[in-house]
Amino acid sequence: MDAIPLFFALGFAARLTRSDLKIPAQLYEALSIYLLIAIGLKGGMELARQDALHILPQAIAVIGMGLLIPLLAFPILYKLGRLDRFNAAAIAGHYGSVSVVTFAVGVDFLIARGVEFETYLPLFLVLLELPGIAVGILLARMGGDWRSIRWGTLAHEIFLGKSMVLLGGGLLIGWIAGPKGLAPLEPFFFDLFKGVLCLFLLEMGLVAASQAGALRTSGAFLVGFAIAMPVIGALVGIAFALGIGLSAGGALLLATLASSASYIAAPAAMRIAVPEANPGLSITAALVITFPFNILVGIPLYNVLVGLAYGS
Amino acid sequence: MDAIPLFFALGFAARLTRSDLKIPAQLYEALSIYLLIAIGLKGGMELARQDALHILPQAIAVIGMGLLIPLLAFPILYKLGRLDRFNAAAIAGHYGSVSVVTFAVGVDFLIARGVEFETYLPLFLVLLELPGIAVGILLARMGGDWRSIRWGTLAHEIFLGKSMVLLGGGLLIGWIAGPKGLAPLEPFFFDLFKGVLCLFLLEMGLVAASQAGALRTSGAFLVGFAIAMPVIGALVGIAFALGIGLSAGGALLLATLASSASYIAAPAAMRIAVPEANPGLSITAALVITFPFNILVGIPLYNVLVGLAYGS
Amino acid sequence: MDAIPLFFALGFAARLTRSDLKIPAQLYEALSIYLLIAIGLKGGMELARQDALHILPQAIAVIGMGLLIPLLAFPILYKLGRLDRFNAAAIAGHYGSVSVVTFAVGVDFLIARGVEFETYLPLFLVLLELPGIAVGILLARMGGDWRSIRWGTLAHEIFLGKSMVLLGGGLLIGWIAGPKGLAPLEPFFFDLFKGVLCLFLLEMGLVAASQAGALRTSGAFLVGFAIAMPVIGALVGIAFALGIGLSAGGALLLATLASSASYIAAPAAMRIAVPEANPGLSITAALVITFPFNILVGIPLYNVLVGLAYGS
Amino acid sequence: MRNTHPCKLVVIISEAAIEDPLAADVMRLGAHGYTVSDARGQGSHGPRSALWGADKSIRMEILCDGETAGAIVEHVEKAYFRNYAMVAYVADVGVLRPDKFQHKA
Amino acid sequence: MRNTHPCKLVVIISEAAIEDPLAADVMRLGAHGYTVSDARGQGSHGPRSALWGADKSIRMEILCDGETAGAIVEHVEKAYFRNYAMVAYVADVGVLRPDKFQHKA
Amino acid sequence: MRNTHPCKLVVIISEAAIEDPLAADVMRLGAHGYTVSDARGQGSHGPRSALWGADKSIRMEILCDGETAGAIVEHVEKAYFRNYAMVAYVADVGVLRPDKFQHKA
Ligand SMILES: Nc1ncnc2c1ncn2[C@@H]1O[C@H](COP(=O)(O)O)[C@@H](O)[C@H]1O
Ligand SMILES: Nc1ncnc2c1ncn2[C@@H]1O[C@H](COP(=O)(O)O)[C@@H](O)[C@H]1O
Ligand SMILES: Nc1ncnc2c1ncn2[C@@H]1O[C@H](COP(=O)(O)O)[C@@H](O)[C@H]1O
Ligand code: NA
Ligand code: NA
Ligand code: NA
Repeated sequence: MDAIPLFFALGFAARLTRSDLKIPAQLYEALSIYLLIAIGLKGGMELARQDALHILPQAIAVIGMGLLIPLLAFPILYKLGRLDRFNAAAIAGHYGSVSVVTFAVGVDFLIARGVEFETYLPLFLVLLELPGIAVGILLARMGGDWRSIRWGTLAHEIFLGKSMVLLGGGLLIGWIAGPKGLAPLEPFFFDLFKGVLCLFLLEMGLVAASQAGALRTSGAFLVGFAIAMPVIGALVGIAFALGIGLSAGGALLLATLASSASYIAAPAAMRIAVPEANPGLSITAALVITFPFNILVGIPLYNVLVGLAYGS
Repeated sequence: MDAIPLFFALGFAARLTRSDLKIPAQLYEALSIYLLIAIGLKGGMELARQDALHILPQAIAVIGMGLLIPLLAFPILYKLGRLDRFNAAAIAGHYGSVSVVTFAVGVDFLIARGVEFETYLPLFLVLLELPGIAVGILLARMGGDWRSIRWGTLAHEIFLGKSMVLLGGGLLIGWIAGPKGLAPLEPFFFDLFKGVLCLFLLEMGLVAASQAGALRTSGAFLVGFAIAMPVIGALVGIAFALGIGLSAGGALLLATLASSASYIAAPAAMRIAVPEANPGLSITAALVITFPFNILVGIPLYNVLVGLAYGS
Repeated sequence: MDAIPLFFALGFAARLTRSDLKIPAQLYEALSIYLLIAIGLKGGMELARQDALHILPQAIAVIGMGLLIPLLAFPILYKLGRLDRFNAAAIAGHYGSVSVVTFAVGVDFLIARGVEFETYLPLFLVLLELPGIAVGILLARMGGDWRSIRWGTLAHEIFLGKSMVLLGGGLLIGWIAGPKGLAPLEPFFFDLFKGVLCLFLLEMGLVAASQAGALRTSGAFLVGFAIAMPVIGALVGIAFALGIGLSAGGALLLATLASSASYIAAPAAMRIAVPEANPGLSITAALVITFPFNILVGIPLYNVLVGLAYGS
Repeated sequence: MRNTHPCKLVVIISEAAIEDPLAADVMRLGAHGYTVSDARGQGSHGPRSALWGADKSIRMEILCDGETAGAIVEHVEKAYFRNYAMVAYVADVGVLRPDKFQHKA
Repeated sequence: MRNTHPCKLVVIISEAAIEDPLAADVMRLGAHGYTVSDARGQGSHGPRSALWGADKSIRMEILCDGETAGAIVEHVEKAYFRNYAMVAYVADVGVLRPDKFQHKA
Repeated sequence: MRNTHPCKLVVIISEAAIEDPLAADVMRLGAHGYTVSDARGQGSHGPRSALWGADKSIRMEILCDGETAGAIVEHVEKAYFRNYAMVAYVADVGVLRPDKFQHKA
């Protein structure tokens, strides 16, 4: 069996049973810095091997997908779930953006099964980080008080948030340095990747369980949303993958991205841009339900859906 | 020459000469998290290859050994050393439990010499972590005020202390995932192991030297105890190894476990369960004397003893 | 293209654009501990293969070079730059000492080009750490108030500063353990080296940019000095390399050492020994200008100079 | 100062090992919250340099009314002073929203 | 005490996410400096254990004159109290160099 | 408050580089202990963001009697204020065991 969900489960169980296990805060940050750079480098290195003209239209379509998903999520939350505008918009923004670790687990899923995929997909990860957050913020401010927004702070928070800088910067470095320039970095950034990912999932399990108490107050609707929305997202992702002509492996990764919800970049941005929203709600949905759902159930499920769609 | 004792010596010397060298606290925690998981994974992976029925009686005997050792140590401390009940019991508990790093050095000792051993021995490490601590606490509370014990807090502190969770959790994951599931984790958790161990020993040297001042006040008896007790423990370990039919390599590791004293799990548990005990005494004994004694002198000595016992 | 300057540039750009990217302080320390030990081990291991008698005269000449460079720098700063004695002496001390990371980049430069060099050069790195700082302190105190110096604290700060302990200790361990003893540490200390170096350069970029504001107040003279002095140092280094008979590769490394300015050991020592000096000035010069200059322009330039001097 | 109301600030510095039980006690005694930072230092139990687990200290501060402050100080004195490295002090401060810090019914 | 002059100490404990805007506000309102430490804790918004990014708290302290203290307290009350986990208090202390902490012109 | 006795609290915020000499001075001047936390901040010497070694600050607090507080404040003023980034303040607090904090003979 694959070790990744086991590490998540260990962390989750440790916290639920109130073990004193803690991942030091700076280790958590070190692991996430490592993962973001490593994914960026890998994607950039593969990008260096591609024909940019071929990818451009795909990239534009993927950005469109990032704008679309929060627009699907918002009415569900606002009309159906009767959340106030701020919370509905903030949660929609989380689902519009993406989870880097979920993506990494998806990649690992394919590698373990020997399935091929477009190796430049980390580029789409980078492209999907921002549009969803931006739409979420606009939805929150519609018909409201635009002047109170600190646009400068906000733009910084989004465009120059650490996950964008590391992912985008890694991509750029990987692209410029190319496979030859990165060769001496392989033992560090590539060989250790999965081990580091396991440690990070241990921590994610701890964090998810520490937020699990919020489930009681967040209501059944939110739980349902956090399970249904990733499936909707995955279907959208598969449709786009078919539309832009990705392989089946690529389709699974795009579905994984579309289904995943951000719990690093989005919470930080929303805390500044939509402070009226209760961060507990979006974190419960994105991290306590959607994240483990995707890791444990979602990715295999989307793989089946991709199989149906691609007739394989 | 092997690098492990050299790193310990460097840390010890740096601190004695009052160098400003410090291992950041969170790096120390990161290293110990890594070592605990790595040892657990390794053991679990090997366990997956074994016949559980074969190991069960051995495991029961090993737990018995864990209960026995503090019962040997307590009268020495209480009657001979005239320590008060609390301190005698707390120190006995430290020696009943085990030191993960000493075990790792023992494993390394065998690997460097190409000696075979039962690869599931990390299971015994996990099994030996708790019984000694539990006996130590019971000894402290005998004839005393049982009601003041926070049993809940205490049970948590012991069973769900971070070293149990990581070691036991790693064992479980290694066992479930098996050699195939762990293969992608090898570069991180196995190849880097000895390097990380060296860094950890550098830190242990710093910590041991920082506590060395306590030697002056702790008295000659405690120093003698901290040298004699590991040898007694090792003899017990060899006897049990013969009894349960371990190989000579396995016997050295069981002797190492029996001789070692805990300085991570036990101090944390005792601080909650037996707050009347002076933590300076047990730490001086376990970390300042027994730990370096085992690393530098003990393990080679026990190897000779095993040779005698096994007639090789 | 090589990834090292790209990581520095990424960090620099992230900070200039006020990204919230931060390298946690303890990760920074962990990386520097790793780099210092790794370089020391490597050098010590190579030293174990050498004939000490052959190296001794070279080593003495190198120490002489370390004493000479601050004596060249001081009059430039004091007379030409009209800095006060304290600041001139403190800055001279920074340039007399060396930058470990610049050295590592120089080594990497040679390896990437397949150029041979004397593998024991890390010994010279260790030898050059202190003399320059000592001369800087003496220059500051000349004709001044010697009694106010806490000699004890100061000697500790210098001889037992953490970079000396880790570098020197690593060298000693590598020398005693030898290639065979270090073999199991290779995956950790050697294979990961360049990846860790990249992360460290990311952080150096952040730090350099965070100090860049000081450029406005430090004046044009200091900027000019921080570009001219490394070139002067490199020329001195090449001359010494010729004198002691190093290979062209060794000459580049000695030039790199001579040109580099310390920004870890020297600032810490100067803050205690010459508190009257403004630390902003030396850090701006050493870290904001000289360090990137050496990495981006200097090392290739010195390589050309070495080519001219060695007629290759 | 305008807007601020008198309130007590209790600060407890002790071993990191007892952070959780201490926090539980403080909340049980009527506080509405507390804040903890990592610390190191020296005292009658010798230096505590936070080099490793058993050597770490914490600094906990609690804003509360006088009654709760008294209860906390009395309790820690009884429950912890004898066996743990610890100091505690109380100061008078002004807070913005006094109701936030009044004894829980 | 000889040498010391009366001064206000403002302490703000809040979410790490707003460290930068908070610091900018404090300086804009006339403070000459501030000091920040990492913190964790519990309050009316539940526990904030600093386990990960969104869960971190900070403790900021500002030495300033009464006027600035009033302005800071009033501003944070208006700008942050509603939407962020936060407490603030003010204390009277004595400082060595009072001019260092007087309102910026 | 019942049980507590008046005591001085001295707080010194300065460069991490001088933690050890500062602690030694404080103990020499009669304090029985001190507590240190890591800090960052801004002041007349510009921002100190604790990004790296030379940029780190510490916050040291010392409980002591008035005499010792005066001696500490006077000493740091003379020994460090000119050349180091530093602020210091003194507050009145109440402690449980006053003898623990009285000047060492
Ligand atoms: N006089 C003091 N001023 C400030 N902190 C102190 C003082 N005495 C002790 N401490 C702190 O409280 C901890 C425990 O004190 P003690 O029980 O006296 O060893 C020490 O490690 C210090 O962090
Ligand atoms: N009574 C209190 N005493 C000390 N710190 C508090 C108190 N209440 C809240 N805090 C701190 O302020 C943060 C935010 O408080 P709150 O807005 O009440 O959730 C908490 O996470 C604590 O760190
Ligand atoms: N007004 C202030 N309030 C709180 N902390 C301050 C203040 N001024 C300075 N500090 C702290 O003291 C350090 C040194 O101050 P300075 O010597 O003014 O640069 C700063 O880095 C801050 O951490
Ligand atoms: Na998504
Ligand atoms: Na034992
Ligand atoms: Na130099």
